[in-house]
Amino acid sequence: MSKIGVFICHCGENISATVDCKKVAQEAANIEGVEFATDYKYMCSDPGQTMIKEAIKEKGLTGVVIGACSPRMHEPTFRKACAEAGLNPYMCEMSNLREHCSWVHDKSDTTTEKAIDLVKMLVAKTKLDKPLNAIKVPITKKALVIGGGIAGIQASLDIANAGKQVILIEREPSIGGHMSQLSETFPTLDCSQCILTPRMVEVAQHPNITLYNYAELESLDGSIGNFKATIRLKAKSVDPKTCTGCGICWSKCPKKKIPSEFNAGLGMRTAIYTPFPQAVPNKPVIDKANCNYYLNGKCKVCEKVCPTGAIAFDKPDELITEDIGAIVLATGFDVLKPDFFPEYGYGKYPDVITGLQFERLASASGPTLGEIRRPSDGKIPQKVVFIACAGSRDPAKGIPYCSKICCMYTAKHAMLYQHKVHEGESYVFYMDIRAGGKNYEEFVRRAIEDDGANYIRGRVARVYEKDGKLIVRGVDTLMGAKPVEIEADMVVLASAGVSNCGAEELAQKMHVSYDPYKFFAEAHPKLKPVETNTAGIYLCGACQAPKDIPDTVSTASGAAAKVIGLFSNDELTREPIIAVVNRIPSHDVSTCVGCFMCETACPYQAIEHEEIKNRQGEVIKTVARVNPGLCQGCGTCVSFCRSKSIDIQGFSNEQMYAEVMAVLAD
Amino acid sequence: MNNEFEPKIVAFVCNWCTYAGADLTGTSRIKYASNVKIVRFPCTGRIDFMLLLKAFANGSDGIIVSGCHPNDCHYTSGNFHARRRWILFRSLLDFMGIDVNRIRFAWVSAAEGAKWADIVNDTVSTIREMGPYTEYRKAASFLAENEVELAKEMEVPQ
Amino acid sequence: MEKQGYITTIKGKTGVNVNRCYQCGKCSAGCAVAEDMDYPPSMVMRMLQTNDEDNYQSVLKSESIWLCVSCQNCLTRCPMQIDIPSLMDYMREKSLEQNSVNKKSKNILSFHRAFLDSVRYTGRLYEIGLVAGYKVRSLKLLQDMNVAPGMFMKGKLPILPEVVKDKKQISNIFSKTGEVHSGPK
Amino acid sequence: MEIGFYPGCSLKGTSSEYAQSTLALAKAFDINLVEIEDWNCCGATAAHNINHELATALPARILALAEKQGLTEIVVPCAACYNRLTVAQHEINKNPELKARVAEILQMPIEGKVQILNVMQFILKYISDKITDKVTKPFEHKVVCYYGCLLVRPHDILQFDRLEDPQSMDDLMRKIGATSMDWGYKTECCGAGFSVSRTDIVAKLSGRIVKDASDRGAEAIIVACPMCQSNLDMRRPHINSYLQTKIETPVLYITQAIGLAVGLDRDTLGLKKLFVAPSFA
Ligand SMILES: Cc1cc2nc3c(=O)[nH]c(=O)nc-3n(C[C@H](O)[C@H](O)[C@H](O)COP(=O)(O)OP(=O)(O)OC[C@H]3O[C@@H](n4cnc5c(N)ncnc54)[C@H](O)[C@@H]3O)c2cc1C
Ligand SMILES: Cc1cc2nc3c(=O)[nH]c(=O)nc-3n(C[C@H](O)[C@H](O)[C@H](O)COP(=O)(O)OP(=O)(O)OC[C@H]3O[C@@H](n4cnc5c(N)ncnc54)[C@H](O)[C@@H]3O)c2cc1C
Ligand code: SF4
Ligand code: SF4
Ligand code: SF4
Ligand code: SF4
Ligand code: SF4
Ligand code: SF4
Ligand code: SF4
Ligand code: SF4
Repeated sequence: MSKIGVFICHCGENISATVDCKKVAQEAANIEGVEFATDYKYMCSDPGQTMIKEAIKEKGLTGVVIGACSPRMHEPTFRKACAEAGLNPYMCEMSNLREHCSWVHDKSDTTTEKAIDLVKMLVAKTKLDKPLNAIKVPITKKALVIGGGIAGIQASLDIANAGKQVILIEREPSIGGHMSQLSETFPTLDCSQCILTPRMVEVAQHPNITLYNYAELESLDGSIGNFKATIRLKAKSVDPKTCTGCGICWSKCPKKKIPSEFNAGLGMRTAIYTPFPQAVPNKPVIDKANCNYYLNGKCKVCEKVCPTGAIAFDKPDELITEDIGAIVLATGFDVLKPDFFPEYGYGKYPDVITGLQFERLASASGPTLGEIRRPSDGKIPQKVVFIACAGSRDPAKGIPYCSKICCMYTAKHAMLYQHKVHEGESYVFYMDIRAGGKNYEEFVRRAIEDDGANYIRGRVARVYEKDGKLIVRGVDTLMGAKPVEIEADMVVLASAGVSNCGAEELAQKMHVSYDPYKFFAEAHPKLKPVETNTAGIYLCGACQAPKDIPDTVSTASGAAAKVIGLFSNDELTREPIIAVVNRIPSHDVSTCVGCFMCETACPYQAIEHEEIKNRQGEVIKTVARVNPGLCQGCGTCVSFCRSKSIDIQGFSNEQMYAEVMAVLAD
Repeated sequence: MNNEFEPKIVAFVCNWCTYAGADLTGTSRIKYASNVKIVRFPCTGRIDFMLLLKAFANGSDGIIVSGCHPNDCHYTSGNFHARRRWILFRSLLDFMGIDVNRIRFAWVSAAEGAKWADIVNDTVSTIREMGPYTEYRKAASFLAENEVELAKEMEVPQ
Repeated sequence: MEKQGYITTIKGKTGVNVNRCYQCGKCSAGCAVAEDMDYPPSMVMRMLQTNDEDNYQSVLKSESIWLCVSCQNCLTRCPMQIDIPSLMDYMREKSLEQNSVNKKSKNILSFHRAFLDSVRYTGRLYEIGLVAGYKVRSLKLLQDMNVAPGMFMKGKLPILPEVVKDKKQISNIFSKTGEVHSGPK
Repeated sequence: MEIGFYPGCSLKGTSSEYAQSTLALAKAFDINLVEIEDWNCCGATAAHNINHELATALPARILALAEKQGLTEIVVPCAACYNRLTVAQHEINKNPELKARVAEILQMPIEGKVQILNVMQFILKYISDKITDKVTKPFEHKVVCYYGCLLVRPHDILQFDRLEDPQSMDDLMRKIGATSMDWGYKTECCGAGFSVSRTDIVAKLSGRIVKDASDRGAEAIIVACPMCQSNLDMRRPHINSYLQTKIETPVLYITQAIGLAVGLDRDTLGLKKLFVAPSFA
């Protein structure tokens, strides 16, 4: 039999001005199961709390209902007080007499009656409360960072500098990501490699960071604090421990005509290669798809010339498993590839290039050593047309969003071009100039006012080639929408930023949600921008949406801060408001029929399959089990379960039913 | 005035949006009719429609179900589940002889205090016009007899 | 037509929501006849977006709607997939209906009319008849005198029209779709 | 083998050589094209410019006649007719009300199930595979392929070839030994139905096309539409006076070019009916 204590608060006059608090307490005392009821001016004050604690001890209360303000305000206060008096904190509930009653109704008998009803409802619920214990989960203080672009680099360094262990995996032979490909960066025009390389080196040398290059996540199990990550270390065909990075192998490799990914196809590389001279780690891998030995069993030149005997053709992929407490996703983005722009002739005319290719042309480390020369004949283009929003903001091409970075980098490109080719002319076709950011608008204005980039508002309909010129047919919408034709030497497409290949697959492996464009989804766009909906997995950088470097680095540090915050505790404490699958009457039996409707309902993949075995160890049936680390307590599963086998602690079927019935009972 | 019918209305709301929104109505001191009593759920996804049927079967004249706006669900998708099942639920109500106008499905965010007051007032006056729900005993026995079948009916194929 | 309604009417009749156009100009950039138009297609879109009766009337009276050759370049490339060709069709029908066909475009309309008259009477296009009909309507009596003899010589202009047997059905089609004979103007 | 054939008005008049060469080519590959009996004009640009319902009803009659005649597949060489027929059938099929209304206007049932092939689709489906064996006189000329605006549009309805930079005609030309060049005007408009009413515009639009072809050294422009052909060919005097040059690049139908390659003679293919005479045949 329950012994409930009811405490009605006046909140000064906030409640008592319209509700007859004395009467509410008196009526409450008459409710079945109520042992004690009283009212007081300020329940949350020290004397008020003392009053509750004493009553618990003196009357041996098994539950407490506070009729006061919103539980969103003071539930923690009162639960703490109860715990101090030895009552399980989850046996304490609040009835909202202030926000939901006294403040929204006029003084009258009906208002007092409503208050009484509200108390009755919570008494009914509290009677069915069960003692619960906060869930404690131990934490493995080691983070996994996936993706070694500037986002992953920054997050790794921040976490490592806080004294925590980091494993960084990068699927390419080197870390650095897109930033390593850039020439100079807006809005300050500092050299990308100059600011990035020191950080890459720091990653490689940091005692708290283990870097696995040429590696990918194979699978992931477990939950926040205790993930188990299986990582595939792709065979490099070169033993990194013996290799000194001397470079003899790639200077002798006969396969020299492989388009270099790093140079966005504008340069060539060998089959054994490092993507670029400053690569980290600076040891080569063999690209099996292009190596003569793997293709037809002949060659092995590299093996012959290698002074240290580092070539290891037959070494297979390796799988390793790591215990991980938290994960940072930093897999970045990609730019839209050919065939999306048949009207612009991309892929058909060599001098129609993407912005990323332009970066390589403008970069001192690029195929032209920083001179702007067009790919077809190496001539310096005298007229360059830049086309903004190429693919972006184009629902017809399936990309309705704005890629955010291209307005800025197009201004940068026009500027760099004008700096390098003084007598040249640059034209930018744009729809809007989106330059929101510190010093961004000023940057664009400089391109227009000081460097003389010709901005034309309008889209380009098509580009075709004639007599070695690219005829660009666009429009100037600010001049009565009359067509404009420019005979250009080179056309640069500000092609849309899109999600990285493999992003969807990775998200599914990790149970992270993603948007229709396969960018990973944050838990809340404003208030949880670096969290995912899966506890313990954070994200940063351009894997979330196209982002520039300042935004990428801020989110990376944000994600790192979340990880460090998590790792600052030894254990994780969580509210026990989670679902459970009933195992009554005896542990062996469950009414669960194994339909797994709950599994389809759960937004957090918290439902697991559990086999029930008999004494002989044979499987009798498979039932649902809730992973308490993943369950967030939404209760969606409960309303899906037909056999009412799954229920949620603190909001059980029985309790909710009792609460509703208490309203209707007269 | 005193003789006017005062309907009993139960509001099933989620903790994160509408409950907080109703708190804001209070903080802003916006007045509304006192007929509605709020039951707090973690999420609209938790709101089992059998529970709503039981509320009707036990004499509720009207019901409000309210949670986060689409895409704003604290738990990502609970409200989508609720919305999908709502379609089935309407036909079920119809089948049981309950006018669908007795139930109001709404979205009220934590910032929409005034909207909550409007919804309550609006629902109260609608139900007041419709008069008391008198066939509830019939509904109760119907529910008692067919509970399992009804539960099956509410199952949503994915 | 009342001021508030034409955007909605256009949407209902053609499926085109003029407010979807974000004025990128790609249609005008690729339109074959934009430079001959008084309002290039993206301007037509903008004028309709204003929901302003004067602008609506200007479009109805424009040369643009008659110059549009339905080549579909605009629709093909429009990022918002706005069906300008259908919109142009609709505007032409409206313009005809309220008798505000652009003066400079009367010839184009005359040609369409003459063409349809030929079809109405023979079920097929009778090219000599067409040219004759057009000349009467447009008063361009000397046009194409230099081409026609060549066509005769090359056997490209049959002297007598080919005629559909079921002429009744053809004239039914015309009367039921409301395409009444307009006579030479 | 027998397939339905809708010539349309142009092929009976100004473009009789297109009909001639299509029929001859089909025959060379043992295909008999059967004309739809008592067909009418599709209404072309005129109808669709000023009366939407008429623009649907006229093509619908043609389709209904084909059905009545038991034809499941019809070849429509004129790109404009092809476009009108395909669009009309599409609209009828997606809108049952319209279908009923059209049946009422025609006083004839209409199913909307006839397969409509343009000349390219016809060649690709029935001839293309056998061409290489049949080529006796490779068409060794530098050409540009002009698709015009109607052959591939509206793409979501026609679903034929690539929307921008189509390739099917180029591929066919290469098959018969031609050098098909990239150029700038594959799908730009020639002025279409303005041939008579706005000859000035046709001269300008077609002029650009012809000039680009000639600048690139094309020996012929290959087309698959009578309207394109007559604008580029018959209007050449206007074009030349607009351009103030004398361009003599001939404009051949694809059926004529293939016909020549498989050894059909000039007359059968109606080559002498071209205004700008080809120098090579
Ligand atoms: C043309 C162009 C010019 C630009 N110019 C500027 C500029 O001037 N200023 C500026 O601020 N920003 C600029 N940017 C934006 C800048 O490139 C990005 O902000 C930045 O690169 C984002 O960093 P990231 O680490 O999030 O992603 P990325 O640089 O894309 O790095 C992601 C990394 O993750 C790795 N990876 C991907 N998937 C996996 C996987 N499954 N497993 C393991 N590893 C994986 C990738 O190999 C890569 O190394 C420009 C962008 C472009 C396209
Ligand atoms: C009209 C308007 C509409 C907006 N709408 C949106 C929107 O819809 N969505 C959106 O995402 N963003 C919106 N924003 C932006 C949003 O308001 C800001 O992003 C956000 O408020 C920034 O938060 P903050 O904490 O940095 O600064 P603030 O909100 O300015 O907070 C700074 C705090 O510091 C205190 N303070 C200042 N100086 C001192 C001092 N010396 N010592 C102690 N305390 C100090 C101030 O009193 C203040 O409380 C809007 C902004 C405006 C103006
Ligand atoms: S408990 Fe709540 S209602 Fe009571 S005095 Fe404190 S704030 Fe006011
Ligand atoms: S030659 Fe040998 S040591 Fe030198 S870089 Fe190549 S693999 Fe390494
Ligand atoms: S074996 Fe392969 S990687 Fe080595 S030198 Fe030969 S081609 Fe290059
Ligand atoms: S950032 Fe600029 S160029 Fe890029 S999609 Fe947005 S508006 Fe277009
Ligand atoms: S829905 Fe219920 S019965 Fe079905 S698996 Fe889940 S807990 Fe078991
Ligand atoms: S309560 Fe929510 S999160 Fe927990 S298992 Fe059920 S559906 Fe999943
Ligand atoms: S292309 Fe489309 S969106 Fe752009 S201006 Fe034209 S109609 Fe508008
Ligand atoms: S369909 Fe009309 S408006 Fe569109 S591009 Fe062609 S001529 Fe211009």
